Amino acid sequence: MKVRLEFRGGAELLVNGVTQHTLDLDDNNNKWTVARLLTWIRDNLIQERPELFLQGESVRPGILVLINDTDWELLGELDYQLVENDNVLFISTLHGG
Amino acid sequence: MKVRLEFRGGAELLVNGVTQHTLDLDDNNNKWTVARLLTWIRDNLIQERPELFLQGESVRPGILVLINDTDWELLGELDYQLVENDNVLFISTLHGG
Amino acid sequence: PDKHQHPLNHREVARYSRQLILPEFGPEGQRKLSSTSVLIVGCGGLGCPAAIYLAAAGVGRLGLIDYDTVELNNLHRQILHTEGRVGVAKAVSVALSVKALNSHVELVPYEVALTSQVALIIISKYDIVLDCTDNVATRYLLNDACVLGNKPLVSGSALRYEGQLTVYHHNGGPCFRCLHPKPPPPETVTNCSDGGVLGVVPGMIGCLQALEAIKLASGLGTPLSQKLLLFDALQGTFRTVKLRGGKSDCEVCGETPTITKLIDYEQFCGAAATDKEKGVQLL
Amino acid sequence: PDKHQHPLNHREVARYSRQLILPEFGPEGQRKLSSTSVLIVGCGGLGCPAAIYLAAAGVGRLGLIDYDTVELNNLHRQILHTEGRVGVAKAVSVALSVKALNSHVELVPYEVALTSQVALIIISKYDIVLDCTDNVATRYLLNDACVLGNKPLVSGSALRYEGQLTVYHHNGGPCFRCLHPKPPPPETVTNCSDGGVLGVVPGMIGCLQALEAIKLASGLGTPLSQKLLLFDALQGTFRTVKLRGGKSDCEVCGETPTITKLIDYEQFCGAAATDKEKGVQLL
Ligand SMILES: [Zn+2]
Ligand SMILES: [Zn+2]
Repeated sequence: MKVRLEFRGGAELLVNGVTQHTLDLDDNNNKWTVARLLTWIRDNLIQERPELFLQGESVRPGILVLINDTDWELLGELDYQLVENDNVLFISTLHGG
Repeated sequence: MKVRLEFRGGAELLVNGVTQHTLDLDDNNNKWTVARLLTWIRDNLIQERPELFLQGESVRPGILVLINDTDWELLGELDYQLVENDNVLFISTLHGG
Repeated sequence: PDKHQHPLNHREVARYSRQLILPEFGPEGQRKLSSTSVLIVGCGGLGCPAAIYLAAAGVGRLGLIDYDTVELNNLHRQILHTEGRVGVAKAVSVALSVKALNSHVELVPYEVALTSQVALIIISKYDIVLDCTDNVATRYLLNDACVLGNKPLVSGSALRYEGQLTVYHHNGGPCFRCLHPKPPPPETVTNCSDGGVLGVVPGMIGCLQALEAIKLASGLGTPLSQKLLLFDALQGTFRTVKLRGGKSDCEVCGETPTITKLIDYEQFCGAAATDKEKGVQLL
Repeated sequence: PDKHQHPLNHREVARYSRQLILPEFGPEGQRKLSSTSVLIVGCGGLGCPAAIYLAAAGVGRLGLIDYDTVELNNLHRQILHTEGRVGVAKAVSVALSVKALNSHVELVPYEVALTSQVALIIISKYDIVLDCTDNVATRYLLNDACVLGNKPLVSGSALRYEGQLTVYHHNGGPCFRCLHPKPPPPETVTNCSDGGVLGVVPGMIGCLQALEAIKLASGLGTPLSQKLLLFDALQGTFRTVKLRGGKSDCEVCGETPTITKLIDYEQFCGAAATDKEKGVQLL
């Protein structure tokens, strides 16, 4: 199952500065929830200081998660089940002006 | 066959100021090329002065045609065959500053 | 007398003629705009373009808050200041530039930091508030003050090559706290002093803040409520994402709010309300 | 000596520090920008924001062309002019405002109409050209001059609540004539004087023109070539559409061009090179 990840607003600094990632997730046995994806990202993409991405089970305060350009809060957050071609955007909220 | 039309940049003034139109085109007998669509628009949507939309077989100079956000020149122009859910945008080029 | 009803005078017709002929705007839009007051918090990279375009369009009253003074390193993006005004209060400097363009806008510069002590009093005098600030603590403060004072908050931000824009607390949309109930860890927050910013990025976002304020004031178009605009200058792309609505359990705008007066936001965020230094861990 | 190689002086480091810390920009980007010259054609709604953000960022030389003088009805969108400069040449007025922000930019105001007689000579002195004009005849003239002089043309336009932006004649992309081999019927062309414009719309597009010029000058990011950005202020939406490449049969940029020197563009378009009156049928 192909899924696209994007990191913006500074969140890309957690994944080596790479803003776009295309994953091919093995979905033969288990469904991929966003919760499972977050753990996968922490274990496979985050270079250092994983606590700046995940805190407990969820993303740390200040990062918004958008699934196909829609706030994950409208889609079930951690329980949302990913489907083919989903786009998951992690964006740090900016504060500069 | 559902097709969406959009008119922008002033081109909407040719169709009563309505920027978005959803058409349900009967495609049982004949294919819908853009050429056929243009004639249909002239006969059905244009209120007055059709020469400000069509000149000869094509749109008048100054209007760009974008099919699914791509210049129709890359898609065969008048010969392009419409498919379900196509979006056709007619945009007047602006000159103000 | 209802200020919306006053006929436009000769000067206004002459000055705003290019707006007045816009069918959806017209004299009614101009009257609404001239009877609207807008508070701009932060007279820097976002506040400069926002202030000048709101004044140009003919907003009635413009409040300008900034505690800071103009520095040379501001001038790459803060376009209403000048070399000759280095050292001058930013609120005053912006007021001077705005006044030269449109002397008919009432200008109220505030050379103060927005604190929990003064925020509600100042905000109560305005119809619309623009968040043009540069730090997390002030953003929470301004959000809570706008919810408590029931004003729409047009929030812009910019860093490096990216910008963000949304309208909070408007028409059932979320407030900043609905999206971010907890502040970010201070070490994850970068300001323009530390991270840098391409000047035209706050330029774009500040223009869009002025636009959203004009739309709110005149009733024109669709405000960017419950939506977040993301701007990427390097790619030249814009993207609008859909946000949650106002949350019923939000601590400030929810059904049973626990925040009913302003708190200590530097303590809440563990970071100072300034862009001068890296946020300090106060907790 | 290669101007790209000069070390930044103390003043430059201080003034541009917030850009210099941007990793992809840095001292190299600043040096490239300071050795780049940009010609802004039209000192109105588009030219004002474009000029001030280019100057703020530290472009080396800025040419400013406008034959017109400041009028009161310009001030709702032309933010570098002032009430006190009504009647002053727009090119001079913009230069005054820009100089106050950054006295280190070389400013060259041209109080002339861009005509076929002078266009190639002026354009030859610049690296990048911004089309901030307001009429079809000048847009064709500027396009042809940029193709003949081989300069990228950052073209912006705005009317009512909409704006458009693209980069012509760059990196295999089309020129204006590739898209529009024939001029529009004069009666279909509306200018800002007749159709009106919300001031912040050219504000946005002018900022984006400055951004595209900075990207071209510094090699940063992806220029908006072979793409057209459409901005709708009422909806707050942006849309980028894909354009054709340069056409091999284009009359000016094609393989066997028939336009090898500038022509009479008012005659070609059947419209005057001014926004003062409705295009007149000359043919
Ligand atoms: Zn809330
Ligand atoms: Zn061409």
